[in-house]
Amino acid sequence: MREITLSQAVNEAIAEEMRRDETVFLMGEDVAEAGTPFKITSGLVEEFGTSRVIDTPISEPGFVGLAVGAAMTGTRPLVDLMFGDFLFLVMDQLCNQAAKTHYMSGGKLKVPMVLRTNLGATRRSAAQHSQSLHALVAHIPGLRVALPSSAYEAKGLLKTAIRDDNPVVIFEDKLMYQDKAPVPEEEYLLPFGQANILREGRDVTLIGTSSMVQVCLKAAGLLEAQGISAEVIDPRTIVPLDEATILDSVRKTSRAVVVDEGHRSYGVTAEIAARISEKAFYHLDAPVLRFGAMDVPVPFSPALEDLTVATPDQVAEAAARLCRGEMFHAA
Amino acid sequence: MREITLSQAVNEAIAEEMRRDETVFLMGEDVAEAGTPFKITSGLVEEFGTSRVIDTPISEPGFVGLAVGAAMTGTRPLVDLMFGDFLFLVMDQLCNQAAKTHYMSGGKLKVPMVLRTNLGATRRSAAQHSQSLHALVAHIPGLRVALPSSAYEAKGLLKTAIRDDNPVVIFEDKLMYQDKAPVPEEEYLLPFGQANILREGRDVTLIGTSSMVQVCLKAAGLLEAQGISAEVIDPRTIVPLDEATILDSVRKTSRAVVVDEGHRSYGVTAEIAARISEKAFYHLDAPVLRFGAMDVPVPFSPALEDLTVATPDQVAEAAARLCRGEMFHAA
Amino acid sequence: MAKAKTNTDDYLRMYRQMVRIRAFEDQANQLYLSAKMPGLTHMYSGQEAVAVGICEALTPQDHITSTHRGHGHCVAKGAEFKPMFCELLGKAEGYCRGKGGSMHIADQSNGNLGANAIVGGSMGIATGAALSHKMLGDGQVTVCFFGDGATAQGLWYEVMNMAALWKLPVIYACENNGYSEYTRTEEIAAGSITARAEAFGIESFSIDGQDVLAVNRLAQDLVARCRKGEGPFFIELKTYRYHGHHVGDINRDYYRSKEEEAEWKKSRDPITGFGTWLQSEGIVSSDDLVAINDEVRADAEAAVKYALDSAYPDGSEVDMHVYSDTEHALA
Amino acid sequence: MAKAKTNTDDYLRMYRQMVRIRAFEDQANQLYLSAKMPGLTHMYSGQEAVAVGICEALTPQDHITSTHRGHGHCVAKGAEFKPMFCELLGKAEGYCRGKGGSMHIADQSNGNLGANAIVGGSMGIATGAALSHKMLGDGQVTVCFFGDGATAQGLWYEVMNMAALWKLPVIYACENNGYSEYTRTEEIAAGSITARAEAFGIESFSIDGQDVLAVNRLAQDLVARCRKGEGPFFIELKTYRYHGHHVGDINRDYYRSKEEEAEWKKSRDPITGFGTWLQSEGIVSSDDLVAINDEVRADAEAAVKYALDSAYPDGSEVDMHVYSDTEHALA
Ligand SMILES: Cc1ncc(C[n+]2csc(CCOP(=O)(O)OP(=O)(O)O)c2C)c(N)n1
Ligand SMILES: Cc1ncc(C[n+]2csc(CCOP(=O)(O)OP(=O)(O)O)c2C)c(N)n1
Ligand SMILES: [Mg+2]
Ligand SMILES: [Mg+2]
Repeated sequence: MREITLSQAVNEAIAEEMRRDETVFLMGEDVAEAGTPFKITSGLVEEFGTSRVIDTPISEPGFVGLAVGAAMTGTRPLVDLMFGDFLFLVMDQLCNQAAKTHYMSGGKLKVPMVLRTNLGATRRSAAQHSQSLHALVAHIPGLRVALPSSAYEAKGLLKTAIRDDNPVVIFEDKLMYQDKAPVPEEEYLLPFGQANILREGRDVTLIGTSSMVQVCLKAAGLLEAQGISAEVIDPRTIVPLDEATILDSVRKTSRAVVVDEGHRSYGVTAEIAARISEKAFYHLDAPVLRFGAMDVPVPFSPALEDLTVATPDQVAEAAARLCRGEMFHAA
Repeated sequence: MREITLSQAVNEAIAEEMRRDETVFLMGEDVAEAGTPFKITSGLVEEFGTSRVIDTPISEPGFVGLAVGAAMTGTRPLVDLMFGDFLFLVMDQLCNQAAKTHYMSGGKLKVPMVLRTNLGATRRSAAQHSQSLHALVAHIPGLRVALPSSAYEAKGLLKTAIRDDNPVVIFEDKLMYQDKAPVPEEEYLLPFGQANILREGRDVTLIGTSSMVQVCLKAAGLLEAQGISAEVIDPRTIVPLDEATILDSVRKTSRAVVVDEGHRSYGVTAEIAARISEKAFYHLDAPVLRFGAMDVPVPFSPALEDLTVATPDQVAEAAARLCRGEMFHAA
Repeated sequence: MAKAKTNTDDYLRMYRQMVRIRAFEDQANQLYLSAKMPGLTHMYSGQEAVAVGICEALTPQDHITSTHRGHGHCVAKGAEFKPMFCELLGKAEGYCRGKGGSMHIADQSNGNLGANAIVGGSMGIATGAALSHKMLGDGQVTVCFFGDGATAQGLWYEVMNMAALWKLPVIYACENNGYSEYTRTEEIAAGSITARAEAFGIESFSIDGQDVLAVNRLAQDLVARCRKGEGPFFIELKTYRYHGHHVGDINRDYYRSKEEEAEWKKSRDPITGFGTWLQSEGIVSSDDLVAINDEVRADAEAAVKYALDSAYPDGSEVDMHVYSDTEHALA
Repeated sequence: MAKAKTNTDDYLRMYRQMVRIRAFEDQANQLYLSAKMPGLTHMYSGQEAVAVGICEALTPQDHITSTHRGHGHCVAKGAEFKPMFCELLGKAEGYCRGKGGSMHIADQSNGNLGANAIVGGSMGIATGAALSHKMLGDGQVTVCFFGDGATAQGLWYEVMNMAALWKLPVIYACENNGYSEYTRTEEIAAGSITARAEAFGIESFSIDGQDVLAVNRLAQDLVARCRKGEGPFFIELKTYRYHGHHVGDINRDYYRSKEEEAEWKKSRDPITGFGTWLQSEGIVSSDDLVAINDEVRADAEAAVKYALDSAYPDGSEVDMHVYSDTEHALA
């Protein structure tokens, strides 16, 4: 199969959906001629014109607000939010307005909009351009949250997001924009709420999201060398969360490590670990371990930044200790 | 001891701190003559004047931004955010600016500001005036997060918050503003990061925050009637979180239920439950259970709204099942 | 230029619509005072000429967005009493099945995209609706209602900029009733409100909001110009609210005098004023007006009775309408 | 009125400061091109007269807030090369111990409250600093630097309103360099930028930002007036950035022509222009200017060398400075 970059995959997804449905339009800062600073949307304005590929002023709350209103009235906006860190600017429009409109109207109004943004540190972009803030939106009912972990996933999940009748926030890993993966020429969609088992295993389940899926796969490789068989699961969407697939796996392996790039505390790993600990309680041979970004603002200095994100070594070591039955936190 | 309402306790805390330190000032919408819609700050403008009790326009991002800059330059702003739901409007100033300034400046700049706001549903205020959003700020390193559960707690924690050199967000339960509790005449402070054991018990630990502390206490009463001895813990601050007190308790009781009024998924209960499940793993006789607000926008209709928040009965019943050794989620 | 409404039918419909709003509010206030209404509500009485003058210039397909003080807009845009009162009481037959209540009442069937409990929160939505209509080329116009206090929200400036750049068919209608909550407009608004809109190149008007004919004439004109692509526009409408900020705001001497209130009611009431004019022009008799009033009041009373007797939504609805394609989100 | 700087020492210091900025940026660009600098950075070259003309009107105690394009402000406010380059390289001796980097460089010792990676993000901070100074009565003035693109952020309008209402000693200095990222200002800014400030009753100016004497003269005047309580003020400074939006923005033909760039450099360079004037007035000789240039360039080179050789922060610093009273947040 041909291989394309994540960035190309996203571009294709947008183009295909805009061709299919002329109510879909794209808006954001420098999405037209410039194709975004990440060069993701290049070529779209040439095909679809400036009325459907709209450069906005630097008004994040404003254009997300416009998207909510447009979505309520017959079009399907796809909004480009240049950095995930700017989510903080648009939370009111996203969480007080978009997320609640369908419910507050008793089901009469719909908000079929997509907010595309990104996550991921280690790009030396410091504390305001490196955050992974998906846990925040996952906490708000009414939003769906997708976390693609490869070019293939990015295309399939984005196409599903655009067709979804609810507000969807999709986070791409900005470190992965140039990473290639096999992506079919034919059209495909990836369902929401269906986790992907990337690797089957017997001894421990590694649950990784977005950027951390590769970390888990590498950790699984390291574990294999030690004779430990790790299953790797990518939830794909954290809202809805495919609890069943995760629980089935943990009931089989009896051990789990959850890895996500959001801050560790009050983040995504807590929810997944808490659900496993509760619902697979009688199957667990060891505590569920969690890796998130360190609970510090992301530092600029490479010497510090690299310490803040989980590595395959750390994940493998923790998983190996679980499997060796080493007592964690025993009083 | 005299009894005063939570609202009076907050008023006293502010007045005392403003008397003690003339760099402390109060700002927010209708905090002066009107004393806020909840009549919490009444009388302060008469004592401290309009230069220290400042009515702002309806510009939440703006005046929180002003507070950040003021805090960086020698004054200590106490900001009144009328409803916790408006946090979504100020997230950028709070989370990208206030929370990160000390770190990003390598420790050179400080942001000693307090954001006072509230949480809590069942006031028939619908989806944009009823949210409990403390999990969101707890996820962001650099912020401290306090959740007073009574008039006594509100006064002591707010005074500590005002003296703290870091940005602190303090959430009062708006349903509790008229509730009275014994509050000493003498000055006192309550430390951050030190949980409060409200009731000792042997069989199960109920961890409740803010509005849910009363729910846990009532549940403990119901359990006592069934011969079950419940320990009730109020963490007081969720950042920093007094993990040690919680773990000690659960290691003793072997069972835990965590109750919080934020949405259940990706919220506070997940973090506390995940830490207990991990670190008291070998002491647990049963899965850690969680109660949060239902994962739906808060509905207006009383018939629906009352279903969204945990009740003493529900908590007691779950705890009782844990103690009876009933299998939860057994495959 | 569009033709202003000049025939008897049009006049009488405008008169009746203003009376309907007043009657609705009087009933709503009574419901509150007799503790039959959950929560709080904000009365539109005194501002009727604004909603009616503007909405009478719109088709049912044209959109409006409304505010926390939104009953007037809802009635003026064509809503019926029964589902409105049902909504205020949280009943299943409400426009939003009781999920929205007073602060979120919406009426999709008549183009009302909903009240909003975030001050200024609908400015993005209205502008986005205008963007949709421009894209769809359907010639529809959107009116964004908001108060003087809402001009302090930065969102307005962001969306005005985009509306002006993209020539969107939107009319920003600022109801300047002299107060935001308990504060006079002068204390929270520097400079000139019309100049703020003009600075974005938006043609702006400031008119008497108590004169329904003047409001309607201007609205007809601007709506027609919007349909021709000459939008956006801004109108400041000088008006007054008769009641407190909300139904519970009874003692308001500290922020405005009884004399001021009495003077507006006596000399500038929009209904009395228009009624007097209709009689002086020989269009109707005083008996005709009394008959309209009686009929409308009887309607309102009957609707209240109907709403009081009607059923709350079933508890199973609590997790419906969280996602548009999922019947029960938590099932 | 304050006296504009007129003596030879003042002139030479201004000239030298402009040269220092240019030399700093040339080195930073080289560091990027030779892959010695982590991340990206935004060059200030071309805009030197703005930072220098304004900062020379301030005392070290007066505050400024800066932007993503912030090296110029930092140098002009008095910072030294070594800790600046150390910061850009993420070294321990950087102004922020390497934690901030280019986009967050701050220099508390000279009153620079920091660069900001959120466009417009420091507008609240600057206004809040002015509020602090007004409260403390210390006569200090705050200057808020931002770009033309930042005028699209709603925050600006919120804080201008408060600054105007409360007569705060703050000067908003908008460096209009014609572009925000890859988009011309006209495409994203409707109406008039000065009119937007004037609408809030703020006295506004639009001047040539390439003429350091003109900038300094106006700044001296406005700073003095601010100290007397006559603020706030707004200045639009027409200027140009010589490099791409950031150091990696090399091919920019699609949004601006090489001719345009060449024309600004040839005819409107702030350093050449001022140098020519200094010579024509007989204040310095061309040799004097060459000597200044050489000396500054040697300084810059030495500082780069120093920074390249200096140490990264120790890994243990990663969780320092999260909270101001806690040495290691995660210990
Ligand atoms: C973002 C936000 N801030 C504050 C409030 C509380 N609040 C509700 S109405 C109101 C005053 C609004 O004044 P104005 O816009 O003039 O409308 P009016 O009430 O006069 O109709 C305030 C402050 C809110 N609902 N939302
Ligand atoms: C809130 C926010 N939105 C977008 C960006 C990305 N961004 C960085 S600089 C910039 C352009 C800023 O333009 P301007 O204010 O004119 O400053 P200039 O770069 O011209 O100095 C943009 C869009 C950002 N950093 N922050
Ligand atoms: Mg008003
Ligand atoms: Mg610019």
